[in-house]
Amino acid sequence: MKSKIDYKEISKLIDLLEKKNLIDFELELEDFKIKISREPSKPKIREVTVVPESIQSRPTTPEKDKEDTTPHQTEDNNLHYIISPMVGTFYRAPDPSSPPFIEVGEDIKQNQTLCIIEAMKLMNEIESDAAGMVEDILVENGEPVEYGQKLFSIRKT
Amino acid sequence: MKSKIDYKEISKLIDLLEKKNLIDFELELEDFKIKISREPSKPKIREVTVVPESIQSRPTTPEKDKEDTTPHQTEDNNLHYIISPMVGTFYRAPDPSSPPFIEVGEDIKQNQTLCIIEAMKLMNEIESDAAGMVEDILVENGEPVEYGQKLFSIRKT
Amino acid sequence: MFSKILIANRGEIALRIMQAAKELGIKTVAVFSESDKDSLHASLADEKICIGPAKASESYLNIPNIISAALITKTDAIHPGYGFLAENPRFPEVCQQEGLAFVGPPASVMRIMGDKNRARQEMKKAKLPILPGSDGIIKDFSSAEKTAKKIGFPIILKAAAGGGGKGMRIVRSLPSLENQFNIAQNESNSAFGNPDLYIEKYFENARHIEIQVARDSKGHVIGFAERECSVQRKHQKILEETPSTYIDSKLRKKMIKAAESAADFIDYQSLGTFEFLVDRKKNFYFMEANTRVQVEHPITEMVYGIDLIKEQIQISAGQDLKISQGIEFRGHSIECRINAEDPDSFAPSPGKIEFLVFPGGEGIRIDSAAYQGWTIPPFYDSLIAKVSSHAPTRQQAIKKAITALEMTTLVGVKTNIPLQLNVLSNSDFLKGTYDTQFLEDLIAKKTSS
Amino acid sequence: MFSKILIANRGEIALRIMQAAKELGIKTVAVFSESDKDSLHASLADEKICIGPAKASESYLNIPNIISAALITKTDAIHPGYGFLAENPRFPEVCQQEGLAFVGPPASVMRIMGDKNRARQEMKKAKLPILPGSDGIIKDFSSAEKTAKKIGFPIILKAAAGGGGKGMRIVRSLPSLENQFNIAQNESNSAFGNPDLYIEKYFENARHIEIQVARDSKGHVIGFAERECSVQRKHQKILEETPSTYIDSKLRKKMIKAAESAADFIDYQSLGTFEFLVDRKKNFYFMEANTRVQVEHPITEMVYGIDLIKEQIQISAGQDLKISQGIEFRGHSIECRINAEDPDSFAPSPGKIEFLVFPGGEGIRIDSAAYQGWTIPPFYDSLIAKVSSHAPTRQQAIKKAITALEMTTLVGVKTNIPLQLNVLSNSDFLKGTYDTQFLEDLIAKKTSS
Repeated sequence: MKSKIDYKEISKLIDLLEKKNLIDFELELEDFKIKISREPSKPKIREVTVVPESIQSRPTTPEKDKEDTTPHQTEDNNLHYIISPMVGTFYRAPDPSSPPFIEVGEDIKQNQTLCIIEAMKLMNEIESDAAGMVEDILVENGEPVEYGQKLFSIRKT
Repeated sequence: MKSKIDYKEISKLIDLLEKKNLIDFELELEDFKIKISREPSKPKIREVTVVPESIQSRPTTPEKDKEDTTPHQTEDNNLHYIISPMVGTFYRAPDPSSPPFIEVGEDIKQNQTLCIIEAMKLMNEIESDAAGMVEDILVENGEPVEYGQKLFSIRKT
Repeated sequence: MFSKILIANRGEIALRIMQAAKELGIKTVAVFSESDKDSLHASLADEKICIGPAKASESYLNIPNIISAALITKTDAIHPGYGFLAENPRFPEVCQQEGLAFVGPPASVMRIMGDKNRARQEMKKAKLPILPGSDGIIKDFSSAEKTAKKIGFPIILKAAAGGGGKGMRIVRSLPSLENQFNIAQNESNSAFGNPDLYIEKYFENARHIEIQVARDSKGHVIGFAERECSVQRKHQKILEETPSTYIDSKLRKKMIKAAESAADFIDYQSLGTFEFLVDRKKNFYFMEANTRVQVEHPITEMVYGIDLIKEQIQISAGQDLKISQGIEFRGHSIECRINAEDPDSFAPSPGKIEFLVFPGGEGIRIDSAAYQGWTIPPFYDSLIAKVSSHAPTRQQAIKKAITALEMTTLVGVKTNIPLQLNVLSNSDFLKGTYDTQFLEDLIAKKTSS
Repeated sequence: MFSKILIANRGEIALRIMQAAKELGIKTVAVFSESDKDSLHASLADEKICIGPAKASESYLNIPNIISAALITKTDAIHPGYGFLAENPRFPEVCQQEGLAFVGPPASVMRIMGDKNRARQEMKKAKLPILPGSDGIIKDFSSAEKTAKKIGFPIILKAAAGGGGKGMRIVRSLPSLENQFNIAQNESNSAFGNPDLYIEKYFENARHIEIQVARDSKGHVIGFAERECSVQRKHQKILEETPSTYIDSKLRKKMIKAAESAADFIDYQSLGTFEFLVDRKKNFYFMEANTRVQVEHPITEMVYGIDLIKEQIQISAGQDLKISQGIEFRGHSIECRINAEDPDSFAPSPGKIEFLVFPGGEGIRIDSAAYQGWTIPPFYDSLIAKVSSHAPTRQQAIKKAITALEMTTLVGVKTNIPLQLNVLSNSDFLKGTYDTQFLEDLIAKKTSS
């Protein structure tokens, strides 16, 4: 690699492509060959939405309002969701006679137990993967949860 | 990167492409090779084309190059197309021994007979719906034409 | 055999004919109107020719352009499908003049059967039972009155040139006859350019049953088990099944025999269908014959495991019928016509199909030219798909049809799927005790409730 | 009958099971991985539960999450489909512990048949002819050598825990045996966690023929006409047909009888398939049994006009077999598996389906969970559709399959449709004179030319 890359030159070329709205560009000179491909400008947002929208107009699982099954999708950077790592039944307390592990407004530490998910008769303690304040509890006690479902929202401190 | 890129030259080329509404362009000279692809201007085309493009990758009618069956679609306001009002066989002359009705470069009047289309053994004279100069004859003598096919381009005067 | 065939139609039937032709090794030419340039039938054919603007009268009904398309593509045969030119005797006549084979019966037979009154007289000669009615065309009110009194009310006025319910009027008593007679004459005249009417006895609780026949040029003939077509709205079928719950095997044999004899009598050569009315005493009466493939042919194909369109093409090419007498049907089949229409108002619902998934799996057949991203043009009929089911029993075939419709996803246009599901889960339908009045009653009940 | 069933699978088979369940009036629960959240099987079910991330081992193979999903949705039965957990005896065991019905044979039978060597010994007791080979597991090279010398080369090394061609090695002569033996042991160990191998005689020009059986808890059993599965690449079937051109009715009866007796012997209760090798002298040998529904079940359904999945569910619910002995098959059926893969390199081709139109019409069946706009995830197998044809004769069924594939439009991913068309138009295939070597030869020829 003797030849130095001339970034200034290439930048200029790309600017031109952008300005002129080109998709593909190839130039071959004696000792030099360049090929640039740009993504076509405004993409196919419309096309993409057609599918999920229409499919999701179908009956979905009755037990919960969970239009959003994708986990870590937050707009608010300080808001953190605890998601279910398994399928099972959600319990807020270790047994019916005990108080819940946590309540809304409570401050919690990392690795603190937040709830139990019962799966195949096994009681699985779910711990927090963040410290902060419990902003909301998103599932009712005794309700079924699926993998990836949001259980709590935590306001990180 | 010894060779200098001649931006002025390239810019000029791109402007030409834009003006002429070209999508792909390739040029190869002795010591120089260039290939440019532009994004088609009108936005919706990509979405719409998904369908026809894919469908049209299928075998189409062998007899003619007629990617454009929509009639009055012109960019150039002075360029007018005479389209076929029927399905049949295109003849440039009233009979094999006669000279063609018109030639490229000839000035024609409105309602002047331009060609004959034979359909079910009937000879149908096709008249011009505009006055001007015949810029191009788009179908070969004796070739089949479909409804809406462009027959002549006329430079309106 | 033909080497190239032009399909003078569009939509699902154009694709169905294309399938049959391709399987027979025949090249296909599609014709299309300007509004159909992105249609599947045009894209899947070996060649395609634009034959005119959107308006059917200038494209799919344009005989010169279609014939020219056949000539310039060096086609040797034309298949008309159903609708459009399929029952216009002028079309096979012109084909013959131009040396093109026509996939259908000879023009002469089509001409007789196309005149509904004449067909009635002809079938009477063929010893088919016909409905009590007029002996010929009724020219004026006084003759109408005489005939009506003779056969007794209710009666039905029908256009001799008729089809699709146009010019058809049910009259229940004498006082309304004159008015209805005039309306029917006018309607017939404006629809067909011919005011000729004839009169038939009208049966309130009858069944609309048809017998499919196929007959070749050597006179081999076969009639198939009946198709039950009583689920109708305004004389338009929307769901068909075979066999009918109403027809026992003895009556079935009798009706098949009658249809086969009638086909022999007129030297019929092609696929054809004899439509009968079956009354409450299980008497059957000839109503009319259809000299082309029917929309509902798939259910016969499903229970017999045969390909009627291939047979039809082979017969036109002078070949013998390939299906042998003695073939038995197996199980039960139902066809649901999916129309792009409002399920309540029945207004057509053209538009863009934003999302489309058809059902598949065991015993399900789809006939459709629709695709996701396609814009249904408003110029033609609203049929966008036929979803047909086949199972060992009627009950299973019904469940299969329901499941298939429930697993159909169609977004962008309204369809009659809710109405079809309504029919399929109706207790009278399930019992099989329905007649030609059934669907109108069902709709009326739903609207009033 | 069950009131709710969980379908522990994805793709076309999940939809096929859903169809059967819905027709039986059973509610369905779909399970899906995060990468399948826009999948058709999830959207069309009555309920759906996300059971894990994309990786199959954490979702579709995750027994605790699937069982939990069944429990929280108050499901009473689980259908495993094929692949994933379908042949893992642990799965029916856990189902039983949790009080869930399993749509398949008992765990004990599955355990015997899952151990390919044990199955071989068991089927020998059942008087099925088995391939000459080792009496049990071959632990080391010297025993392998002894067995190989006894039965003669070529031989095939097979993994006892095997499936899908893993740990399978053809050895043609003694010098290469030791090396191949070690490779096969290692492959088997890494694929199944079990290095156990056994040896069978290898037949070069044999046919891979299988017999579908269904047997209920009362011991009613029925075996169906053979499926010809010799069109394979690397032991993966890509096209199947029924009946086989190679099997006459006498041999068919014999093979069906043998399979039925074997099912009786092990008190089999469900759908199952016995795979045989048929040599050039038309001797048949048991190879293995599949204790679940096969990918290629549609062709048997098409020629018999039956619904095997409904039968399978009914048997698991303790009902009697509904199909009666004496049912006859009609015509010929072919299934083409459409894979998203490069037709030349066979590399998987996941990606977005930009445009999709399946063929329809007479004698065509589609099994698919693909839709336009769907992105095929790269995590699972590449099967995107099964296109099956049915016609009165083999020749017609082939034409029908070719036409259907030609009328399929799929844009966005590469598929093996060109390869399928290549097979369907090959002269050896048309003559029906092909064996398990056929496809490899065809590919080799194409690559070299």
